[in-house]
Amino acid sequence: MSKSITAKNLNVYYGDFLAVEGVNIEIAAKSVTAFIGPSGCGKTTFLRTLNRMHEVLPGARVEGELLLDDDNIYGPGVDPVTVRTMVGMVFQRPNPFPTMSIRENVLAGYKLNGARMSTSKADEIVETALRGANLWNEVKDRLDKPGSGLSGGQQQRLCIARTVAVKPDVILMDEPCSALDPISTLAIEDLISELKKEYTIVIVTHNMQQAARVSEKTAFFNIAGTGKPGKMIEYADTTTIFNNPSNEQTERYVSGKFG
Amino acid sequence: MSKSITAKNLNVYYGDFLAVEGVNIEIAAKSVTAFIGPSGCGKTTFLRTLNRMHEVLPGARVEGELLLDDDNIYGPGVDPVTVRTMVGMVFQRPNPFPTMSIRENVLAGYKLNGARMSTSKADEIVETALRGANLWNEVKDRLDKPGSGLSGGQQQRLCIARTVAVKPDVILMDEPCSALDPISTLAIEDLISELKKEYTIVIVTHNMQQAARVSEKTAFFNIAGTGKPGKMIEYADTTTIFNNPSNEQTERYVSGKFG
Amino acid sequence: MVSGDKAGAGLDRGFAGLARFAGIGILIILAFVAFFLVYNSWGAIYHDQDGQADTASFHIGEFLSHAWPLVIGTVIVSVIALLIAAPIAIGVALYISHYAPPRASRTIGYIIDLLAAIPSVVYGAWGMTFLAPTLVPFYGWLNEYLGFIPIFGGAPSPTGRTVITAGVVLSVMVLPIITSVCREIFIQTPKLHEEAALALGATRWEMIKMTVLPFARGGIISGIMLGLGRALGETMAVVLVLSSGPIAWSIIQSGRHDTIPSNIASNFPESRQGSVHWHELIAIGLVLFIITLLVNMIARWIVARHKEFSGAN
Amino acid sequence: DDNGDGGNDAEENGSTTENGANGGGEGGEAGGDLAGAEDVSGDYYGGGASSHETAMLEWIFAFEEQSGGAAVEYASVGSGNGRSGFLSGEYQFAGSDAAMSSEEYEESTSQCGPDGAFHLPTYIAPIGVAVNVDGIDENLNLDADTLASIFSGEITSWDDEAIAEHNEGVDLPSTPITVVHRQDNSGTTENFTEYLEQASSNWEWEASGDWPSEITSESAEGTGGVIGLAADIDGAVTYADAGRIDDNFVMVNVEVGGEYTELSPEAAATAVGASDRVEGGAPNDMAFEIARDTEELGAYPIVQIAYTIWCNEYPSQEEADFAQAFAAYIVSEDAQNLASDLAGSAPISDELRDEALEAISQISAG
Amino acid sequence: MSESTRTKTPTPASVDGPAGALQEEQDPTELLRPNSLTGNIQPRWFLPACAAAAIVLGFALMVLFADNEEFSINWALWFIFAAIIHLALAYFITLARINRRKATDMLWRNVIYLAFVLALLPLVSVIMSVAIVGVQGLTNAGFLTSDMQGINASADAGTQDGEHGVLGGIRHAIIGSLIITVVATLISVPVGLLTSIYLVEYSQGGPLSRAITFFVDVMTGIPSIVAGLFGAAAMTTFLSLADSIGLPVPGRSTMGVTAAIALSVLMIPVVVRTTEEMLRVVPNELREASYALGVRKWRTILKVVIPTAISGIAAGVTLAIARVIGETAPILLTAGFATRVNWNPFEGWMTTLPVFIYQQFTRPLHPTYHDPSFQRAWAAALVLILIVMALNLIARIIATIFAPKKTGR
Ligand SMILES: Nc1ncnc2c1ncn2[C@@H]1O[C@H](COP(=O)(O)OP(=O)(O)OP(=O)(O)O)[C@@H](O)[C@H]1O
Ligand SMILES: Nc1ncnc2c1ncn2[C@@H]1O[C@H](COP(=O)(O)OP(=O)(O)OP(=O)(O)O)[C@@H](O)[C@H]1O
Ligand SMILES: [Mg+2]
Ligand SMILES: [Mg+2]
Ligand SMILES: O=P([O-])([O-])[O-]
Repeated sequence: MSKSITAKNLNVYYGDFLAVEGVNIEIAAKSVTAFIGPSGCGKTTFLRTLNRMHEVLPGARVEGELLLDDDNIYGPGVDPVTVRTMVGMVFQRPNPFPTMSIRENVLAGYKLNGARMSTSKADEIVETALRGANLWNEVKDRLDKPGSGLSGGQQQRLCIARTVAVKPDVILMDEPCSALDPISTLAIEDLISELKKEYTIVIVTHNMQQAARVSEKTAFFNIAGTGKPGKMIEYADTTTIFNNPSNEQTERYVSGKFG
Repeated sequence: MSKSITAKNLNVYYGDFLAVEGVNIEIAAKSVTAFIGPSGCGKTTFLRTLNRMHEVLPGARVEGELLLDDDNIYGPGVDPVTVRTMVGMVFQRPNPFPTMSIRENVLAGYKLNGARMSTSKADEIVETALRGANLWNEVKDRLDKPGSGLSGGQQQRLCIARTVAVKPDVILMDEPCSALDPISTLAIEDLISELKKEYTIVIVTHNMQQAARVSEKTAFFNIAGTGKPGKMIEYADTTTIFNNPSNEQTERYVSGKFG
Repeated sequence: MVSGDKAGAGLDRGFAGLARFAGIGILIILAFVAFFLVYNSWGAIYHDQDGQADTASFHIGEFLSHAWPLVIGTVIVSVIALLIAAPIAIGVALYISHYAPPRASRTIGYIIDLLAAIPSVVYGAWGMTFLAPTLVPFYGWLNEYLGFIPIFGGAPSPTGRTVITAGVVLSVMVLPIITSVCREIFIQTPKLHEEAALALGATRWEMIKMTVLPFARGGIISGIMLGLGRALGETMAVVLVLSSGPIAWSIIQSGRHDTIPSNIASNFPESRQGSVHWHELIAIGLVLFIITLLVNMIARWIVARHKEFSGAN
Repeated sequence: DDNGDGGNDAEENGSTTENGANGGGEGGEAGGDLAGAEDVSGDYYGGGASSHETAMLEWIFAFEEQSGGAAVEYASVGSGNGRSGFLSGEYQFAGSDAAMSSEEYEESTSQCGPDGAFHLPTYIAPIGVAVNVDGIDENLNLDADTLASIFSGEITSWDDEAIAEHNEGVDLPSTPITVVHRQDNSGTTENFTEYLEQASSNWEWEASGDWPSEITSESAEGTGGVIGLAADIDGAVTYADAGRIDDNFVMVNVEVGGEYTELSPEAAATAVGASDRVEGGAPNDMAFEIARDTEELGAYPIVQIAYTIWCNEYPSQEEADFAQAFAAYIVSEDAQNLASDLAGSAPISDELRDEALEAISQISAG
Repeated sequence: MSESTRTKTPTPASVDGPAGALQEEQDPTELLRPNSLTGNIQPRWFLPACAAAAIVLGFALMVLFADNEEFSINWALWFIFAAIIHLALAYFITLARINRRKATDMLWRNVIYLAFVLALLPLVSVIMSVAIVGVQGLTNAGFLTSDMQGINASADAGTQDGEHGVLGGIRHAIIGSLIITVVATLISVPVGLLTSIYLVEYSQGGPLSRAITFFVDVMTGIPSIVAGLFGAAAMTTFLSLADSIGLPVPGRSTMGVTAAIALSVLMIPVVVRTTEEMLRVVPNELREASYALGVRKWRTILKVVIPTAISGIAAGVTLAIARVIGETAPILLTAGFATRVNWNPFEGWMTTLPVFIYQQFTRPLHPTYHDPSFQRAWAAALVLILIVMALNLIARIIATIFAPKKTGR
C-alpha cells in the first residue's frame, strides 16, 4: 500500500511554454518529501504530473518517464483515471463537494464511481477514513450535515479523509495549509506524520518552517525569471537542505535572502 | 506629503463576526511598517480599514478611531472617497485596468476627475510615476500597449506607479509580492526602500524574510483559532521582533514553530 | 497494473460522443429550419405568371418590392425598442448590481424577471387598450413642437396605434432580457479591478465607468442583441398594437409601417399552401432569419474587435 | 341552459321520422338515405374561416347534443389554412370565405375521390358599412362610387358634397373621415373590395383579401378589432360582418337600381339569388359568383358567402356518416335560423337547401 | 495643508464654468486632491429632501402648464417635470457645495434610480390592467374547473340577459399549456443541457463549438411564427415518411407534440445559453477534486458538476419555459384549437392559455356583446402570469434546496 516514485528527465509544457525542465528525482515509499521554492517555479506543475492531473489543463503535456514503482505512468495504454486512483491529491484550497454531506464526501471516491456497498461496509470506511484524518471525533455527530459547513481546517482534513478512503499508494498535497489558521495547520501537520506510516507523501509548501517540520527529504525548485522554465535545483535530506545546502541558490533561499 | 497613522482601540466586524479586536498602533510618517502573522489573523482586514476599503465588502464595519495625522477618518461627515485619495493601496494580485493602455493606467487617477491637462503635463506625470516605480526603462517604448500584457512583476509595479501618480500620503500594500517570481520580488523590495523617502508605507507580508528586509517596524498579528478574533500581539522595531520578541507567541512564530 | 479498464474508458467516450451529438443535433435542427425556409422561398421568386401554367419565370423585383418596406418597418420598430430599452435596462442592471441594498437586489431582479414572463398577447392587449390611447396627446405634442423633423411630421394618429407605440411595447418586452444579461455580467466584474478604482479615490460612478462598463461591454452588446432578436421576431404584440400600412417617414402616424412577423401572422391564415403568396410569406420569414444572422455576426465582430483590451483575461 | 332550444326544435321536427335528429329529419324528406346524427360518434375536425366561428360553435353544440357521442372541433385558422388543412386530410371539412381555385379542386380529387370536393353555401353574411360620427344618428345613403371615394381616401370629410348629394336634409358634420380597415388578410376585405371594384369605376385596385397598401388609414386585427377601433374614433367608417356591428354605429344604405337598399338578411339573400354559379367544380358543387353590380331592386350586393367544403368520398364510413349528418344539420332551417338570430346571417333559401341536401346525399365512403 | 481647508469659500477645484476654464494650466493634482476630509459628502437626508422638493415643484409646473379651463392631474407630465427637477437640483446643489466629480456621481446615481423607477412603471401598469379585469373573471364559477365545450354565443347572450353569470372555463387550456410545455421541456432540456456540457466540458474552442455557439445565437432570433411553420411542416413530412415505411403513426399532424417540437426550436437556445453560463461558474476545483479521486469525466459531470449547478440550471430552464409558455402563433398552427380537455399530446387538438386569450380577445364569442369573452381573456392572462410566477418561485425553491451550502462560520 505504498509506492516509490521515480522521475526521469521530466519536462512539462503548457502548450509551447516549457514550465518545468529536466527533473530527475527518486522518492522512496512511505516517506514525506517537501517541494519548496519561490512562486511560479513550477512546484504545483510538477506535482500534478505525478498523477497526470496536469492533463486536465488545456495544452499541458509531459516528456520523459515517470515510474510508479516500476510502471511508467506515461507508458502506452496507461489510463490516467487508473493512475489517479493510485495517486491521490489534496489541493491548496479545501474543496469538499458542496452538494454532499460529510459522509457522502468521504465516500465520494466510491459513490462517484457508482460502487454499491452495504451500509455497514460504508460506515466502516467512513469511520476509518475520518479517524485516519483525525476528524472523527469532531464530526461523528453530524455526518449528514454538508461538508462545507466545517471550518477551513476541518474541510481540509475532510478532503484528506476523502483521499485516504480510496486507499491510494501515494498522496500528493499542494500547499494544504496555506489557507488555514495556525491551529488547523498544526492538526494537518500532525496528520501527515501519522499518514507517512502507510503512504508515500509529497507535499508542496511555501512555508519553509513547515517543510522543515514535516518532511524527511526536500526538493528545492527555482526559476531564473518570468518566462524561463522552472528547475529542480537541489534534492536532499531536509536537514541538509536547511542547514548545509550544496547549491548557492538554495542557500540564499532558505536563509531568506529572497523569495 | 506623508502622514502618520494612529489606531485607537479599533475593532473590525464582518456582520456579527468580530474579525479583528482592539488594535492600538501608531505608525510614523515616512516609515515602512510590516504586518506579519499566520493566515486568517486579520492582517488584510485591518489594512483595509486604514483607507476604509473594507466598506466595499458587505457587512464590514469598524468601531474605534483611526487618525490620519489628527483627523479621524471615521469621524462624522468624512467621505471615504476622500480618504482613499489620501491613502493609496496596492493589492496582492496585480490589477491593472485591462481595458487601458499602460499610459492610461498611470493616469487613471487623473482621468477620474476629467481633469484637462496638456499632453506635456501628462507625459511628465507618467514618466515621473513610472520612474518612481522603477518601470520606466522597461515600458517606455510601449506606453500605448495594454497594461495586461506585462509580466506579473511589471504589472505590480505599474499598479504602484498608478498609486504613486496621484501622490497619496500613505501607501498600503497587501502581500504585493506573493504572486511574483524572485526577480520581480527583488525589484519591488528595492522600490519600497525608495518610496519610503516620501511616503508612509504599510506592507502585509507572509514572508518573514521580506518583512525583515524592508521594514523598520513590524506588527505581529495572531488568532487563537477559527472563529476567534484576530489580535495585534506585538508591535516593535523589526529587529526586536525578529531577534528579541517580548511575546512568546511572536517568538514561536518568527522561529518557525508554526504558521 | 496501471493499464486501465476498457469499459470505463468506453463509457467516457460514449458520453462525450453523446454531448457532441447533441451539439451537432442543434446544428442539424437549424439546418432543417434553414432548408425549410429556403426550399419554400424559391416559389416566391420563381413562379408562373398569374394563373397561367408553364410560364414560370423569375420575379425577384416583385418580391423585393414587397419585402423591403417590411424590412424597414421591422428595423424601425426594433431600433425604437432598443433605443428606449437599452439605456434603461443598463441603468436597472447597474441599480441591481451596484446601487440597490444587497438584500433587496435579489428581489428586485426577480420583479424585473417577471416582466419577461408576461406573454406577448397580454402586452399586445395592454398596448392596444391602455398604452396607445395614453400616448396620443404626447404624439400631438411631438407633432406640434418637433413636426419639422420628418419622423414627427404628418397628421398624428388619433388612436396612438403607431410604429412608435409598437416600439415602446417591444421595449417593455425586451427590457428584462437585456437587464438580466447585463446584471449577470456587471456582477462578474472582477472585484480586483473595482477595488483598484476605488482605492484610487474613485466615486461609485467613476468606478463603474472605469471598470464595470469596459469589462461588460461584450456582455452588454450580447444582451442587446438578445433583446434585438426578441424585438425582431415579436409577432402578436405588434399585430395587436400597430395599425399597419405602407412605409413612411413619420413614426407618429397610424396606418403606416408593418413588420415582418406581424405581416406573416396577418396574412398566413388566408394564404393557401403552395400559392405564390404563401411562398412569399415564407420568403420574408427567411429574410428575417437572415437579418438576425447578420445582426449576430455584427455583434460578434464588435465584441471580437475589442478583445485585446477586454477584461477577459 | 338556453341551448335546450335547439334540442326542442329538433324534437318537433324529428317527430315526423324515427330519428330525432335535425339533420336526419331533413335528410329523410330529401332522399331518405342520409345518415342521422344519432349514429355519429367519435372525434371530427374542421377548420378555416373565422367568419363561420360564431355560427359553427352553435351548430357544433347542438349537433353534439343530438349525436351519439360525437365531438367536433372547429379551428378558426383562416380560409386559406382551412382549405390547405382539408386538402391534406387534417380536417373532415373546411370553412372558407372563398371558393377553391381550380388547382385546389384538382388536388381534392386525389383526397376526395374522383368527383373531388364540393362547396356548400352555409353562411350568407351581409357586410355592413358602419359609420361612427357624432351628429349622424340615422343610416346614410351612399352609392358605390361615393363609397369607393370614401374608402380610397379621396373624400376626407363627412360634409363633403358627394355625401350630401345622397343625403338631402341630413345635417352632416365636418368631422374628418377615418377609414378603418382589416389589417389581416380577410375574406371580408376581399368581398368588400370586390364590390367596390365591380360596382364602382372610382376604385382602381383589384379585389384582394389584403387592403390596398397605397391607402393609408387605421387598421386593426380581426372583425372585433376593427369594430372596437372604429367605435373609439369619431368620424370612423369601416366594413364588417353585419352581425358584429353593434349600436355604436349607423349603417350605410347602398344604392342599387336607383334606390337605397337597407342592409337586411332578405336583401342579402336577394343578391345571392341574383348571382351565377361557378363552373368547373364537382357535379354537385354550389359555389357562387356574386353579382356585385346587380341592379335588382331590394338586393344588397355587399355580401359574403362562407362555404363549408366537403369531400364527395371519404376514406371511412364513419367520416362519411359524420359529413352527411353534420352538413345536413347545418343547412337545416333550425341551424340557419340559429345562426341568423345570433350572428345576423341570412338563412339560405328553401331552394338552396333542397339543392344542398341533394348534394350532401352524394357523399359516400370509398 | 489641513488648516487651509476648513474654509467654506469655493476653491478653484469646486468651481465650474468660465473660472474653471481659465485655470486649465493649474496643477492637475490640485483638482484631484480634496481640501479636507470632511465636507465632501452630502448628508443622508439630502436625496429624499431633493426628491420631495422636486415632486412639489413638478406639481406646480404641471399646474402651470395645464389647461386652466378644466384642471386634471397629468401624471405623465408631473413625473417628467419632477424627474428633471430632481436631477438638476441634486446636480447643481452638489456642484455648488462640493465639486464637479461629486456632482457627476450624484447625477448618475439619480439617473440610475430613475431608470429603475421607469422600468417599474410598465410592470405595475400591465399587472394592474390584467389584475383588475382578470380577478373579476377568475371569480366566475367553474372558471378553473370547466372547459369551453358548448360555450358559444348563446351562452354569452344568456349572460347578457342576466340569466346566469359568465360561463365557461380554462381547464382545457391550462392542461394543454402544461402538457405542451412539459413535452417541449422534455425535448429541449436534454438536448440543450448536453450541448452546453459539450461546449463547457469537452470542446476546447474548436470550430464545432464556435459554430454551435454562433448558431445557437442565431436560433434565438428565429421568429416564433417561423418556428410554428417549421414544426407543422416537419411533422407532416415525418408522418408521411413514417407512414410510407409502415410505422403506425397518428393520422393528423395537428397535435400537442407538433406544437412542442415548434416550441423546442425556440426553447433550446435559451436552455443552452443559460445552462452554459451555469456550468461555467462551477469551480474547477470541484472537477479536479473528483478527477483526483480517480472518477471518470462523465461521472464527474453527472454527479459533481451538474448537481453543483442544478439551481442555476433550474433557473435557466424556468426562464426558457417562461419564454415559450406565452407563445401564441406557433401553437395555433401546430396544435389547432380545442374547446375541451385533451390529455393526449399524440392525438387530437389542444389549446393553450395564450391561444385561448388571443382567441377570446380578437374573436369574442358573441358578435356584439364582448364582455364575457374579454373577462375570460383577462382572467386567463392572470392565470398565465400566476403560473409563470409560480414556476419562477419553484425554480427559486429548487435553487435554495439544491444550492451548494455556503461555508457557515
Ligand atoms: N494552466 C496553465 N497554463 C499555462 N501556464 C501555466 C498554467 N499554470 C501555471 N502556469 C505557468 O507555469 C509556471 C509554473 O507555475 P506553478 O503554478 O507550477 O508554480 P508554483 O511553483 O506552484 O507557484 P505557487 O507557489 O505560486 O503556487 C508559471 O510560470 C505559471 O505561470
Ligand atoms: N468578506 C469577508 N466576509 C466575512 N469574513 C471575512 C471576509 N474577509 C475575511 N474574513 C474573515 O476575517 C478573518 C481575517 O481575514 P483576513 O483576510 O484579514 O486574514 P489575513 O491575515 O489577511 O490572511 P491571509 O494571510 O490569508 O491573507 C478570517 O477569519 C476571514 O475568514
Ligand atoms: Mg502552486
Ligand atoms: Mg490577507
Ligand atoms: O372572415 P374573415 O376572413 O374576414 O375574418
